[in-house]
Amino acid sequence: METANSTNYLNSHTGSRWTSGFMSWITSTDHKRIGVMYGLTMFSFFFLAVLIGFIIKLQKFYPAASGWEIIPVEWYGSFFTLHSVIMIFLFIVPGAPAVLGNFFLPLQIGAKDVAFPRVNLLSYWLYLFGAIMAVVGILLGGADTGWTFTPPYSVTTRTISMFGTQFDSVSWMLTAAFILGWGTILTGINFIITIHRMRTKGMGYFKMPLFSWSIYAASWIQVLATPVVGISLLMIVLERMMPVGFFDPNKGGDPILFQHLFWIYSHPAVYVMILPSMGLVSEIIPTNSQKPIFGYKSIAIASCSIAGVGYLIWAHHMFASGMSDVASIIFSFLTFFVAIPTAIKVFNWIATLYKASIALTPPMLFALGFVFNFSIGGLTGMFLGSLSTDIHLHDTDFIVAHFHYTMFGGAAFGIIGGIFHYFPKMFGKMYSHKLANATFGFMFTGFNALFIPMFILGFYGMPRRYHTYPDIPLFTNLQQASTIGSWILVVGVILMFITWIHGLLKGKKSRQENPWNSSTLEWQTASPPTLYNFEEDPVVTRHPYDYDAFRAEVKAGTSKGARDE
Amino acid sequence: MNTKEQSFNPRGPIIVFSALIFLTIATVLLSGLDIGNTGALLIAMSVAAMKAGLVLYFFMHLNHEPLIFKLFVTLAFVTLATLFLLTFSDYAFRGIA
Amino acid sequence: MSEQAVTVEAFHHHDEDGTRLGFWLFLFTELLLFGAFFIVYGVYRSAHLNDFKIAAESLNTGIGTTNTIILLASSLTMVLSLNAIKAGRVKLAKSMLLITMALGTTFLIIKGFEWNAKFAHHLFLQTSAAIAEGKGSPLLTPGPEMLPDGQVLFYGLYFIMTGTHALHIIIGAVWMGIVYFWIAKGSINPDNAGVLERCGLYWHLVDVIWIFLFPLYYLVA
Amino acid sequence: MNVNYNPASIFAQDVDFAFWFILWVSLFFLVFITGFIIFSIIKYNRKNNPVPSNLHGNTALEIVWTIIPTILVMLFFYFGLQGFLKMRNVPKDAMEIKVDAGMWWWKFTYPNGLEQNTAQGLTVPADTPIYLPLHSNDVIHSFYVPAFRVKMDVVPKAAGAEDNYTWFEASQIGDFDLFCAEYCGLNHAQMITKVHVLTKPDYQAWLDEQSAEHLKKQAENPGQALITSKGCFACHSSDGTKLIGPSFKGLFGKTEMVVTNGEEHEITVDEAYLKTSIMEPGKDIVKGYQPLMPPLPLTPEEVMAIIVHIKELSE
Ligand code: HEA
Ligand code: HEA
Ligand code: HEC
Ligand code: CUA
Ligand SMILES: [Cu+2]
Repeated sequence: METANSTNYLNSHTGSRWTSGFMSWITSTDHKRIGVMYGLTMFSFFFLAVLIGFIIKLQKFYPAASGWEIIPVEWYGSFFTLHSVIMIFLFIVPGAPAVLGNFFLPLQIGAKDVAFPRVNLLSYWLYLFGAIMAVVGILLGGADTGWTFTPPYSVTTRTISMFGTQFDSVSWMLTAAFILGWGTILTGINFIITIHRMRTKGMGYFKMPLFSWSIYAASWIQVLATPVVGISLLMIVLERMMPVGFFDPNKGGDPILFQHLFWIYSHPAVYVMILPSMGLVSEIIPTNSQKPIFGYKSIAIASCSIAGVGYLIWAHHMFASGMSDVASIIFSFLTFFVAIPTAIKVFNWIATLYKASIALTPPMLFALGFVFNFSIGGLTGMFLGSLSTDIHLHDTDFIVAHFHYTMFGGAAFGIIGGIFHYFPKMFGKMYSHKLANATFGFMFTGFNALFIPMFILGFYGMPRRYHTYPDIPLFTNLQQASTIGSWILVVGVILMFITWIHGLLKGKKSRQENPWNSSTLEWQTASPPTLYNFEEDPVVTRHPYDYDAFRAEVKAGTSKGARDE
Repeated sequence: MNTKEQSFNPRGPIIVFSALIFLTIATVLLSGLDIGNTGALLIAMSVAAMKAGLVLYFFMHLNHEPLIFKLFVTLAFVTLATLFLLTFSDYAFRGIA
Repeated sequence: MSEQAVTVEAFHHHDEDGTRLGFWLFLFTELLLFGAFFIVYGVYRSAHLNDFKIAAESLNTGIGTTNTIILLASSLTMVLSLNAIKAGRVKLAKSMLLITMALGTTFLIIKGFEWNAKFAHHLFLQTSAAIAEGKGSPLLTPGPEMLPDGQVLFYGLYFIMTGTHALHIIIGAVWMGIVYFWIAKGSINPDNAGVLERCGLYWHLVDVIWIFLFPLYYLVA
Repeated sequence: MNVNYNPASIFAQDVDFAFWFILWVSLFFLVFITGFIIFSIIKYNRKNNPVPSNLHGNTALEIVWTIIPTILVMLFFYFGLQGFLKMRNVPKDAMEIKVDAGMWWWKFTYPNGLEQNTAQGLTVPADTPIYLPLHSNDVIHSFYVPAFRVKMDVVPKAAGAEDNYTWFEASQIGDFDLFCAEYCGLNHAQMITKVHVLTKPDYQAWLDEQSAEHLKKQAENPGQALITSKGCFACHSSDGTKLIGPSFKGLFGKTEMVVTNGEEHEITVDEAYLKTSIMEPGKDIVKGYQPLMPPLPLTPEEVMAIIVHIKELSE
């Protein structure tokens, strides 16, 4: 183990000219280093976005009639735009694939790296460049289009800057999103090829762990959907700089067409956000149950069908936009077909718990929290897919609550759980379980307290993207309940960062390869993994979640299990 | 990549090229016919699809590629076709001008 | 530390088929990128059928056909170049590549003349700032002389779509120049022609896109 | 009090039925899922159950939980569709009130030409189907009356394209909030007004009175009537208060700094200046204000009338 230790990815170089320090990281083509870099970068932006979310909630503590104003009216649009652009384009869409996918996909399938390591590094640079460009752009010019960039508003808005600068911040932000898009596309291509070409010996498609399957499905969406939105965003930039009339009614254009093009990407994109987290949950649950995942094959196939059906339902965001009634009916009908594979997954997860041997470790808490939150998020999606109820709920706080439940309670809880799960493998250290459990407690309570009231608000008609609201006691009470929830949540977020930083600096060193006693391949390398992952190419002979066989291997000494320290 | 055994033989590509030129001229001539909008569009687009097929299959060597390449290409085109179809489920039933 | 040197050596992974498959995936993204344009075109054509036809009259079918044939010919020479290099005939491969580049450039020059003719008829796109100063095309910006909506859209799409396509031709031609240089240097050779092959795939895809642009703009009148 | 949100139109029943149906099904599944998780955590805890089974799956069970959700979601679709079809099929005898939206005002035009603006709200008779063509003057807005369960985007359309529409039939007397539900810039959250539902006789009385008053005002002071009906008061006051734009009070004859093409210069407000300010709002920007004023569809005569009124306000 000494050799593995000295050549682990954290302290040895990977082919770049620089052998240590900062440069050896940002020029490294090692998938593990790239994963960690994505993680660090994302968190810096993410912190800003969380803060803004928190301030948005503060702003709604009292109605404007009371004289309460935390965010000046002119800034409100820029606030929720910055919040959502960071959360979506910089965090939750690239998040799980770029951080955990990069790090663990090659490990899970026994590969030495991704298929195109240099392209992988290029993706990271594109990401970094686009991210900085977007954030600086919004801050300097105060783009206020929301993350949906709906024309004609996005074409005509001459934004009011927070610092008084004159700056075409919308074009800037859209170009940034285009660049970010290329980063994700390249990552997607990389992962698809990695999965097709680089599985180790014996790793058939149906022997791949489920996280790899979910990354595979998500990657296809990234490759086939992102270009559509990329070019549509550039069309808006063109409209602003060189009016062609793509979406301009004064020239015979149709603003609703942009909404089609936008949602052609952005609906499938919500499955890019959720699928990898579903994959992580499919890893965490069997590990902490010490038992095979229930219905492995149907989960794998469900991942792909979610991605496929996800393409057919984009216009359910447009029931109230004035598109044809026929289209509304078709899209509503198709929307419901995405619920079926999702339901299959949920039932499979909970069935895995049956007759299991459950350890409530921190990752397990987050995984179960995911199942609960995501069920709420997904089930409220049913209200939105259904035509008449969507007409009422569209563009109200109900939608805001729906997508925070899916993206935050779902996708983000999955990612956080994944990080807690893989932390010891990534850094060879164990965080404090006490802190981690407290993190979960605050986050889960705070999250639900924050967003449940917003469902009710939405049902009573509170529109979204409102700087303030009419002075009605019902609204005020619910808004205040929700704001107080956000305070609890913020404690959770801060605790989360503390847990991780504390774990990195002071965590108990553990060279255990497999602290959770998990049956999948990525746990068989050293912790932290060595440069090219495996001392020799592993050969796979069994089902990834066959725990009986795994326990036998551990007994025989051919596989590494958890050891007492 | 066994290269030594291949010898340079331009015949195949030239036949394909001739077919492409033929189709190009055909589509230009056909566009002169007066057969209504949908008809003309249908013909123009099917000829274009044939030409694209030839380029993809022969020039881009899909004929020599393993099955997986063909599946991928099909997937990409099916996706594009679906996007068209579903977008027109809106525009076909809505007057926009 | 010798351990590490071994692993680095061991990872000289180069998977030609995988790389090519990855490149195909990249081509799909180009296809869908133009796909979005085609959707926009399709929608507005169906909405403004007559205007589209009238505007398309003003495009010269002869020029369009010539350009189509030029591009198809360049595709042929591209294939021949690849075949030649695989057969070990490096010189032939180089000259075929040169011809391809030359054909691509001819395409661009013809396109340039075509655009210029449009400019001469006061059909051009202009920045918002210039339009605000009254320098916009009187035919394409709101005002008394503006053409009917459908025609304005047609010309706008025409410039943007053929412009984007021309951009791809330029990228392809530059890439070919680099490939030419590498062949001359010997780093692309009969045993290692992957880059030339991918460059060819790219060029053919640009051709495929033109195959659809051509009827949509030049034949619908 | 909360009469605002109590269901108050004939759609409400369908929407609420679908809503509660989905809600109960969802709650059932949520409780089941959560219950099962908690049960397992307790029963199959590592302490209680150290040796797990090695169960891989069960095909029969998988089929069951594929089919049941399929049936349920088809029901969701069906109930949603029922309400939707009703919302999209306007009765033939519906009364038409044109809705205009702009940044950030509403205007309602009655069959007899009477116009009502944001401050006055939309007044309608109960139990009468009202058909509302929705026209936008600038960006997308959305016409939303929560109590009626009615919402439709107000989209600017190309010349010749049909405007969006919606309709409703109020079933209760009262005042209900009307929101703009699509983000349309700075004052999106202020683009709020009320729907006043009156009994049919009350409505008739109201209509007669308003129409008469409207005619009178128009004759007496066309400028003021225009400023009210075109929604200028959303941004300008006539009493000196500074809103989004400068107040009209004391405006005429005043000297002020304006920015034209990025250059500052001093002007005295006269007729010519007012005319350009109104017709080409983006040209001269008063210092200290943002270039937010939209171009408004006004005829030269109307502009003159407005200028006359602005002059009056400065005397
Ligand atoms: C991670 C992100 C994510 C995910 C996974 C989803 C999942 C779903 N979403 Fe969501 N959605 C968003 C993110 C997401 N959404 C965002 C960001 C928006 C707003 C964008 C904006 O306007 O800014 C939005 C908006 C949105 C709308 C538009 C609303 C409007 O603006 O009017 C609709 C309409 O149909 C919708 C539907 C759905 C459906 C049907 C699913 C389905 O996939 C859900 C399937 C899941 C389940 C059904 C639950 C699990 C199953 C069970 C517990 C078993 C039992 C189930 C049954 C018997 C049915 N979503
Ligand atoms: C991932 C997406 C995401 C997340 C996490 C959040 C987090 C939060 N959101 Fe956000 N929100 C959006 C996406 C997100 N939001 C989007 C897309 C919109 C729509 C904007 C628009 O209309 O265009 C929106 C809009 C929105 C509104 C509505 C604004 C309006 O319509 O007027 C509000 C109001 O309360 C709000 C509040 C909050 C709060 C209080 C938080 C946070 O404070 C909650 C606290 C956060 C945490 C506790 C973070 C958890 C930690 C992690 C996820 C770590 C993950 C790890 C790795 C990266 C490795 N958000
Ligand atoms: C969306 C808000 C808005 C609406 C609606 C609006 N204005 Fe304005 N208006 C402004 C703003 C902001 C300014 C200051 C900036 C500028 O000069 O353009 C302004 C400036 C003006 C000025 C110049 C004032 C001065 O001090 O020089 C006049 C006159 C005027 N508006 C008239 C009108 C009339 C008449 C209408 C209705 C038909 C109207 N406005 C509707 C926002 C608005
Ligand atoms: Cu008008 Cu929001
Ligand atoms: Cu969606």
